[in-house]
Amino acid sequence: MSAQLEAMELRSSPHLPEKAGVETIMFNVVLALIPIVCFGIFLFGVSVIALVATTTICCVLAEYLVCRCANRASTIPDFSVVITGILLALTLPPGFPLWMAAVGSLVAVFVGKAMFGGLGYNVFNPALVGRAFLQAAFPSAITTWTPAMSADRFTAFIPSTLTLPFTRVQPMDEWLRTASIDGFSGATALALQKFDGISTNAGQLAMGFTAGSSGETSAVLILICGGYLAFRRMMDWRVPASMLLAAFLTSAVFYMIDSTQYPTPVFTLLAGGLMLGAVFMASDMVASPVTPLGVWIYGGLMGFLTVIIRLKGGLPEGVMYAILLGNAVSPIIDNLTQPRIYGAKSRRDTP
Amino acid sequence: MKSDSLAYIFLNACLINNFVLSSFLGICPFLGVSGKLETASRMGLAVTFVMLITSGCASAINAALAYLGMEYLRLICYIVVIACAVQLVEMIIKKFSPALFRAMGIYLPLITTNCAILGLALFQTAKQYDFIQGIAYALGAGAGFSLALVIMAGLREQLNLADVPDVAKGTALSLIIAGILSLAFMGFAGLGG
Amino acid sequence: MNTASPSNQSPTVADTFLKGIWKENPVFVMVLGMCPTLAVTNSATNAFTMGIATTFVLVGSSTLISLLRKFIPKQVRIATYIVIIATFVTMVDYAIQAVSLQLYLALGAFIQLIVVNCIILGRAEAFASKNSVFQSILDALGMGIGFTVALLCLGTVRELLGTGSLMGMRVFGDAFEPWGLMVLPPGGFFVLAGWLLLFSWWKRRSTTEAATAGVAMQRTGSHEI
Amino acid sequence: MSETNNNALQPKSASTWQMLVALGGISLISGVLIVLAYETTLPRILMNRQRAIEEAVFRVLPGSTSRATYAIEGNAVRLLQDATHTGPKIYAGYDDTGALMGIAIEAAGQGYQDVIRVLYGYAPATECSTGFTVIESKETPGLGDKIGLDPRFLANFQGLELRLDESQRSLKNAIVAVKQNSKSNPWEIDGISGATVSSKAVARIVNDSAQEILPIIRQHLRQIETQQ
Repeated sequence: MSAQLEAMELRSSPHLPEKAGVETIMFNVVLALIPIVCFGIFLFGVSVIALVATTTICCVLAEYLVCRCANRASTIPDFSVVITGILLALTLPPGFPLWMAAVGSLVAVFVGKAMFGGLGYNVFNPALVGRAFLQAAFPSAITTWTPAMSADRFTAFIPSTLTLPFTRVQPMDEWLRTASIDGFSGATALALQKFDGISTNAGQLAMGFTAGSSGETSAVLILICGGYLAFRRMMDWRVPASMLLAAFLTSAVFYMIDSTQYPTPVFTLLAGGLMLGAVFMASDMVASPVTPLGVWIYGGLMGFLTVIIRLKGGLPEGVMYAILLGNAVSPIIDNLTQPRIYGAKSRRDTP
Repeated sequence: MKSDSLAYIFLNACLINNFVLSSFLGICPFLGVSGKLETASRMGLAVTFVMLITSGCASAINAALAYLGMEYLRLICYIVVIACAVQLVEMIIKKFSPALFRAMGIYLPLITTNCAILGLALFQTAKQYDFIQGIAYALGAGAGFSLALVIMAGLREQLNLADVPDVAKGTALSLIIAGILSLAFMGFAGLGG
Repeated sequence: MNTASPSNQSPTVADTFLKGIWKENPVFVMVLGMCPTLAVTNSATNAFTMGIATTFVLVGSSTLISLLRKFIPKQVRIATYIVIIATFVTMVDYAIQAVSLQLYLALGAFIQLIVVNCIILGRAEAFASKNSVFQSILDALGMGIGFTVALLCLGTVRELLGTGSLMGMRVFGDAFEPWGLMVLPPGGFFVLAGWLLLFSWWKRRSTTEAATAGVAMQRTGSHEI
Repeated sequence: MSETNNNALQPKSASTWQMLVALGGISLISGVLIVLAYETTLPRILMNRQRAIEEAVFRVLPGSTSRATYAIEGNAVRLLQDATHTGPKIYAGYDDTGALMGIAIEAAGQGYQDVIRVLYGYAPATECSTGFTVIESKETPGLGDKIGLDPRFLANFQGLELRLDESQRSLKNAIVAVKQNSKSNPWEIDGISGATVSSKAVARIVNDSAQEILPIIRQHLRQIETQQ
């Protein structure tokens, strides 16, 4: 408290309600992510600890290097790069080889962030740039899922985790067979639904005891953590709200067309990375539009694209691509929804 | 969806195998004319327009050359027809719609050496599309080109204010954005399959 | 683009030849001919073939245009250049089909797309139409080799990382996990961006070094492009 | 371009006659060069194409040493003399004694990224497939492209059942792709884990083509056996 008082300064009007500084917001985001990380560790064991540690450390190191080379003051204390690291880990499969995760972290920070001029200018969500890179580079490793709650998860790594750099991941069929317990198969709920027509019940999905990325499985926990941020006004609640709403409605339309082939709207909301993406990644302030109408269009578009890619595309999951595409068109949305300045002619008339 | 249905041909050229981001056609204007939204959208319009004409002409030329058994003249015919078409379009627009000419006039001559146009004609021949399919393909390619160009322009306008590192300024940054867009467009793979 | 050297000497033979490889490299410095640069560099073999094909078209069309430069009226020169270029491209197209069908299928329509490669029309307009046959051939050869080298730079990196082999031969052994991304379209964009970054960083470093050494260095003009 | 306009304004502009001569001359030179190149390379190009087709056909029809090409026209087959025909084709493979070893069938269909074109062999004697090769595909490197590279996947097509039902109009059992390591029937294709879409696409392509072409082939088997 005293630190805050010391930092107080006198300003001339207008006196707007004070907005929290970047560091405070980012620190709270990290706080909100901690329960999700802990749940991931509880589900998948020590491999997730190693994964989160690897991505976070690599991201911080990369940021340090960038600041060194550019002769800038260190931007590590603003926590944004830590968030990038944690988010990247949460979107990766639990047994993802650590060296690949390290490559993804470097890409996220160098390509996704530093090239655009660092925090405040990253037009794409850096963690998702890293993940999209990994998805294209190592398509097989990033779609190898491991069952949750395996018996020896706290005593042994998932075998693929410790793969040596630049070498192929050894087949894990044997390990998978011994590790899976009744009801916990290695495939994600989305893949089961899409390729085998097996539905997972909503309660299980909401709680998150399913296979999937390290931190995407528990919809309820993510909602609670996101709710905390929204409540403290550290996140624009309209982005996740519009994205989830659009996903729900699009999915409902498909479900009404053919209820045997397409999943229920509730399944769409709870399964896969939609919740994590909507709450923690789509809401990235830099990459979102600024106008209120724009924010709704932006969220709606991402929700719609997610469902379209999931149901009509080749991949079972489309949240990552939907958010990147949303990021890409957000300047255009901004441009189209810009309110007319009072007294000015419409933009088209001005040469 | 069947792979030769019109809707699929359109989707394929526009999103799944986007002309710019996945077939690398029309990279030069994509990097060069994508600084501003206004110019980018006009360029997109002009290219789509010329693509439609080229596609129709290419179908006709191909049929004629196949009839005469002179396929070896195909490339020369295509390029000459494209050059003429561009010139013709320019003149027609100038005559009948000065407003439209002002909007896209200066971009028209540039289109002759835009490889997306010749690429469209060649790809359409290789895929053995008929006239109607060719038109759908041209519309898709034009829409895909415009989409990529407009997205790029939007991002670059926003980045004008950004504190981009000196080494990355210019083409390198544009290429990186293109790479990320290309990654994002990979999400459309398998769409409608 | 100012091609004249700062001192008022006429460019030497070596200058004409070498400028395309380094100082005015069509890909890394002038950023021309991006379509083939990105599209066919998913393997070193493809990149090399494309480079050679382009060099042939460059040399052929430059020679012919330079020979005929006195007879071609200004008004129709672009049209004649395009026809000449298209002729040589058609020839190359058939030559590659005759040499290896596999190679031809791998390069696809991009061989025919050499027609609209701005490097070729650019050299015809900027150099061959104004200089002697010998000079034009030298210039075209230099540019062609510069283009080939640039394509090889990209192709090597993409093939090495993307498949773990070089020119079809395995380099990294069987346990290597290939980075599929590198042979996909995004890989092309990223690797080219990487090379451009490297070039601009190197150029910057040498400029600052020269500046600190007190030597007035002429800026090469690449920053404006 | 602007230079052209400037020059046009100058008094010393070329006459129409001069321009026509220049354009005509260039066209003449071009024509000669192109025809020259075309004529010299044509034999080799045809030979290369021939060899590529033969290689693929012999790969999917082991044991065959010569081939004949047939066009499928409606419900009939016609022996082709040259390879320039563009419609649907099948290739019959024969061994040294001239006995029919099998028929290679070209098929195409939508894959994950773009159209996949394949060639598969069909042995009429055993009503099984004898081999499979991918002619053209843009599937994901390292994942979907395994349909043409993975020996375990290719082994599926050694003895894949392509039996027609009693009516001789469609397959008795449709070809389907199943999960990796869960093949239990001779008409199932053991898929590639992680590349579900590509595996299923191959199964669909082969199935669609077999349903359509095999009844026609069975009808004209005598004709193909005797190379007519």
